[in-house]
Amino acid sequence: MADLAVNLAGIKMENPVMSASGTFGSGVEYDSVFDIGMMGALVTTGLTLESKVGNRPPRLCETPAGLLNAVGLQNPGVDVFIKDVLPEMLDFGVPVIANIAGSTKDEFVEIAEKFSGTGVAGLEINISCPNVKTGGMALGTAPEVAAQVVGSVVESTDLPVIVKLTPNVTNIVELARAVAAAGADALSLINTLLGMVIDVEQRKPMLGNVVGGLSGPAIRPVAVRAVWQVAQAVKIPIIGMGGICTGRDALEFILAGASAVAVGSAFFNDPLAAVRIIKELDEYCGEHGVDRLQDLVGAVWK
Amino acid sequence: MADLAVNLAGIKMENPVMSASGTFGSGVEYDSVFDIGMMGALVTTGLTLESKVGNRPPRLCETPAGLLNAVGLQNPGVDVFIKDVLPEMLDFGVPVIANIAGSTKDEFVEIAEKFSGTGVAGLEINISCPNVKTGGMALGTAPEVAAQVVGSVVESTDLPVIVKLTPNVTNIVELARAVAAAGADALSLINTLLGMVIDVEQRKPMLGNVVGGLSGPAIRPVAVRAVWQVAQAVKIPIIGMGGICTGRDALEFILAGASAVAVGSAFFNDPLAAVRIIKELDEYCGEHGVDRLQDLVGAVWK
Amino acid sequence: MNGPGEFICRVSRQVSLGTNYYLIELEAPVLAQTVSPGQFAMLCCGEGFDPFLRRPLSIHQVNKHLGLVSFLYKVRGKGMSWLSRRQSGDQVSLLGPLGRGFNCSKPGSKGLLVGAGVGVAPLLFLASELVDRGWELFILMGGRSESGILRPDTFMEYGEVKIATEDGTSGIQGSILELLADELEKSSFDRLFSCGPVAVLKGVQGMSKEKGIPAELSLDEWMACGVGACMGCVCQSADGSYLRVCREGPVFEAGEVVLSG
Amino acid sequence: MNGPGEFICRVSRQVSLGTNYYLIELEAPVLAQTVSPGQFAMLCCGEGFDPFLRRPLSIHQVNKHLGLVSFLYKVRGKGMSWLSRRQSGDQVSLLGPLGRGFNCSKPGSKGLLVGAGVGVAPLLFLASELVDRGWELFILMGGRSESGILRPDTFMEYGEVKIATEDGTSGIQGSILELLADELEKSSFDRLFSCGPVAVLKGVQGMSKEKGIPAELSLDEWMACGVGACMGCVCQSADGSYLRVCREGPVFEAGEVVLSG
Ligand SMILES: Cc1cc2nc3c(=O)[nH]c(=O)nc-3n(C[C@H](O)[C@H](O)[C@H](O)COP(=O)(O)OP(=O)(O)OC[C@H]3O[C@@H](n4cnc5c(N)ncnc54)[C@H](O)[C@@H]3O)c2cc1C
Ligand SMILES: Cc1cc2nc3c(=O)[nH]c(=O)nc-3n(C[C@H](O)[C@H](O)[C@H](O)COP(=O)(O)OP(=O)(O)OC[C@H]3O[C@@H](n4cnc5c(N)ncnc54)[C@H](O)[C@@H]3O)c2cc1C
Ligand SMILES: Cc1cc2nc3c(=O)[nH]c(=O)nc-3n(C[C@H](O)[C@H](O)[C@H](O)COP(=O)(O)O)c2cc1C
Ligand SMILES: Cc1cc2nc3c(=O)[nH]c(=O)nc-3n(C[C@H](O)[C@H](O)[C@H](O)COP(=O)(O)O)c2cc1C
Ligand code: FES
Ligand code: FES
Repeated sequence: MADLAVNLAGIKMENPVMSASGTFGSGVEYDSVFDIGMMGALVTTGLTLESKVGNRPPRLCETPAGLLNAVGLQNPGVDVFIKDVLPEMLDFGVPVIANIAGSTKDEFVEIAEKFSGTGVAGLEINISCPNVKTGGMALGTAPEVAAQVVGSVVESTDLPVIVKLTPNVTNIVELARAVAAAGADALSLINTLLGMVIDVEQRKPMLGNVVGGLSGPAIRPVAVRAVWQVAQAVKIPIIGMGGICTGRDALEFILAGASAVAVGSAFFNDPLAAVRIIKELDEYCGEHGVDRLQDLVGAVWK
Repeated sequence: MADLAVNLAGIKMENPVMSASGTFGSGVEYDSVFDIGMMGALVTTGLTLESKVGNRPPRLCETPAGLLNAVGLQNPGVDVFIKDVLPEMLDFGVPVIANIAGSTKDEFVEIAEKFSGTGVAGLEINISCPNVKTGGMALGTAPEVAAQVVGSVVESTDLPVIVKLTPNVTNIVELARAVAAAGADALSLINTLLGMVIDVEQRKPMLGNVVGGLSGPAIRPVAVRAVWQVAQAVKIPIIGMGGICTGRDALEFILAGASAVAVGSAFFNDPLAAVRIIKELDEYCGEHGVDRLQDLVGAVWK
Repeated sequence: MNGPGEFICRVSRQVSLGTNYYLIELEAPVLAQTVSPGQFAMLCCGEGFDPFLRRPLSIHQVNKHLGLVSFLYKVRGKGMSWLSRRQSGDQVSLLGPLGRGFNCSKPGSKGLLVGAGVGVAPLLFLASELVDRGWELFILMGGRSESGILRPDTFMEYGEVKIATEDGTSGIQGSILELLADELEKSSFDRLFSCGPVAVLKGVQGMSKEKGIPAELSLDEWMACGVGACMGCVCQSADGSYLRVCREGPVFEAGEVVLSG
Repeated sequence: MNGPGEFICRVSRQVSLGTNYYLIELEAPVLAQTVSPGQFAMLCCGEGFDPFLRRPLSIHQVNKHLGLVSFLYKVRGKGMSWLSRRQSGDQVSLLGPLGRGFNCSKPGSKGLLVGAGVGVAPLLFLASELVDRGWELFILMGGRSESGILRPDTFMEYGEVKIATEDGTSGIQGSILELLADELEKSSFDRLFSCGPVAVLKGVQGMSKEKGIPAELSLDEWMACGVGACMGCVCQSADGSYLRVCREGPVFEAGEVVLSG
């Protein structure tokens, strides 16, 4: 067994494989399928101040090697979440990171404050959701705006603050630098690409929300590039994600500069994806004489 | 037979199916495979003022439902092209559009001027190539810079000027508006997405050029979204491209607002893709009682 | 809770039921023991990542004794096409059992099953379970033409079968909803059970309300996770919120949901 | 010019040659008539868009009379794996013939073929053509172990075969390059023909220069179009420019190219 452990901005994980926000429910849904306690960390679905019904269906559409979704942050709201859902997530015994989605800076702060002392290991600030009208990507494309949101959250919490960035920008490095300067403890790269599918029979968009976020293996090269660019520009650790389906995919992100990785859409292709990826990472280390997986972080450019 | 013809900014095509720049050589390469004269129009590979050797290999890497390339505009230079290659392209009897790639505004103008009276039907200004150090995308992400290049070319030529945009921007609509205002006669959407693949055995990038452009079905939802956004914002016609492999794919772009479409990577999956797409467009029209395909342009939002 | 599991199953049989319809039987002993009518499984239907998502299919028939589970399906696109090319001995991965099925323990003794097209798939397993529980069943089957009426002889083993086809090639010419209206005029039922295109489900929902007969409807939505984790597969509930078809469904009481489309 | 065409071919035979190696024979009468040794075809190796690109395979054997063309291949990833599951009667699309093959009309009468691993694939067709033209051939085959020495008996029909394996399970223990050095010491040849990993090609290139014996090398690069349209598959030429492996190659005179990797 190689040492797969990682300490990500103070969040201690036994291995670098996390769940990607919005794709893994509270973990309970997969409880009977595999041992959730094997995961490096769990990330909650996007949480808003008030409960949110989400977008109207259809919310999903398959694309070549990918998936377009426009869930629109359906969730019970942060209070209900903390009361009803968080306890069962914490029961898995692995760090839980809350993905929070305010529609204004002040909402972000309010949600962040609610998480003090709840047992979550960190906050992931979602300023990159393409599927909501307010907040989301709107707060995450202009570096100054993003930095303001991040700065306020950092001030209002003792928890490590991870900032999740959108790839739908001209210059992701500039954005990453701005939020790092504002005090972010880590970055999550990438959220989905803005996309659209049209139903040529009905001559209307496939999704109820018209546009949605593209995820899955289709976007992996874009995600690896983003991690590679950003890792060379900032000093804070990066969680890489976007189409990771195998240990080799995870390694691409690690070699590009990610300290941890998240598995999202891959669960839909193979519910055992995360367990398999952890095993494949260990096998790779074994075959290549790697003692500590963290030694490989950024090896492509270091 | 439905009427598939389109007059794109003065370029008269019998059907809307063109070749995408850089993927179809001069057409001669496919001459024995199918009747090139069936195509709506041919677009040349990216042409520079001087000859260009291109990037070092490997230049290609397959990705899930896609392809990453970093050819880097290998071409014989515009003079040799006009003398040796253009004549055989014109022989196919369909409009030929020259894709031009200057590294500065002045170079764009110089290349554009060389094409006067050569028989090409139009110019496609490539300010979106991700694989070159100067010019390319660097000139195509800031609206003001792009508008300057386009404005200068428009002044220096009588040919219709098509501007090819990159999707690697925060706001493609703003970019499209700027080049439309600068006098562009049409737009091509989209060029490739910036991506990267890492060889986990060698622990180095797969491509000689490190990063490359992602094309193919994987990016289609991003391309359809871009066309849908831009078509609603500008009045000039759009050539849609990005992962088109079937008649239905082409229809997605047309319904989103494209007047014509280009086939690129699909040739690598099926050399007969363009012929088949034209047939499938005709079949769709037949089955759905569509007399003129152009009536469907933008039908999703009109 | 006895949750779903991931299983790699050997194909024991693949039977073509005329153009585009197939029956695939898998060795899945655990699933056979735990599944109930109306539940489904997510089947992996390809090798690379295109198609990327698994396909939801209702459990069609179960042989607990032999540990066999079968699915009845229509080839629409590449996923089902891939599945139809599996042969006995090949392996197929699936996640199941999933979702909330039909409620076979509700009181009643006279049931009417309404299945349109490949929507009859979950109704066979349901019929066998209900008959075991002493219900008397009447079965309406509808389709475009005779070739779309799937396994009528097998259904006849569980109750009286009536058929409607749009072109009249089998049974009466017309819609299954006409057949349903007729039937509801003629006799009374304790419960309706239906699966099929949304137009048919809407018809059933309407008549259920009109006649005051409870009905259970099996819904169809695009799915990604199948377990309730992604919030992708929702339908609208009567109170305006959204319910996950894969978790709160796929079978709903007719009054619970607002059907659209 | 007699250019390539797109053909849908029936599989007439698929033969497993031990772990990971296969021989597939296709009905391709037009291709059989027009192809020459060293040329290749781009085979469609999947259904959806993953894998997306076609796979280049060298023509291994041709039966003009029966209109059959066969390919010898190693399963590396998903493309070849898919191909290996095709059975007789299935269909495979291919584009061919492609590229510039070996130059069989160059003067000479004594040739040495150097094939490492699955690199022997194009050499069988070449051998049959050269022997038809009156050449006397000597054939060196190399591989990791015996299982990687493909069809040695068939090669023996065309000339004397010598084998080198890394583990000594067949022929001498060692590299095919040692065998080559030996052979070039012992006798003289008019021309060398080689295909295999770049390390082997480099060795051949070096000795060809040293001994002043012309050599032709068949190169391997990732390909997209296969016809010279995309500029994706280049190798470096002696003058520093880039040559398309699919068009100016895949077979090059040893002096034409700079090998890297
Ligand atoms: C709970 C549940 C149970 C089901 N049980 C069965 C069953 O027992 N037998 C059976 O034949 N089918 C069943 N279906 C439908 C089945 O899942 C789809 O037909 C299948 O996914 C189509 O896959 P494909 O790859 O062949 O087609 P695709 O290529 O994916 O699609 C072909 C066409 O069908 C549409 N489509 C695909 N999937 C869905 C979907 N889930 N909802 C709406 N439209 C869709 C697409 O838009 C496209 O136009 C069930 C669906 C659900 C949700
Ligand atoms: C002109 C030409 C002729 C060829 N003839 C033969 C032949 O007769 N028999 C044969 O077995 N092989 C031949 N090859 C190589 C063959 O094309 C590849 O092995 C095949 O594409 C692998 O496909 P795959 O889907 O199985 O593997 P993939 O999943 O695509 O790849 C598996 C591994 O092989 C590497 N790889 C894949 N293709 C290439 C390539 N073209 N160059 C370098 N690395 C690659 C990948 O990086 C990966 O690590 C030839 C190649 C060329 C260019
Ligand atoms: C159905 C679905 C729901 C998602 N919901 C969220 C969310 O609530 N918050 C968030 O930050 N990202 C969300 N994402 C984005 C993922 O966390 C991840 O960034 C993206 O899907 C890329 O990873 P993948 O390709 O492995 O899925 C969602 C993705 C999917 C597919
Ligand atoms: C190998 C290759 C070379 C390309 N060269 C050029 C080029 O020279 N100029 C240009 O404007 N676009 C170039 N492109 C981009 C295509 O024209 C097209 O915009 C893109 O590939 C998306 O379409 P597709 O998915 O159908 O390939 C190239 C694409 C590929 C795959
Ligand atoms: S498919 Fe994921 S919640 Fe239903
Ligand atoms: S593969 Fe396209 S030029 Fe060779």
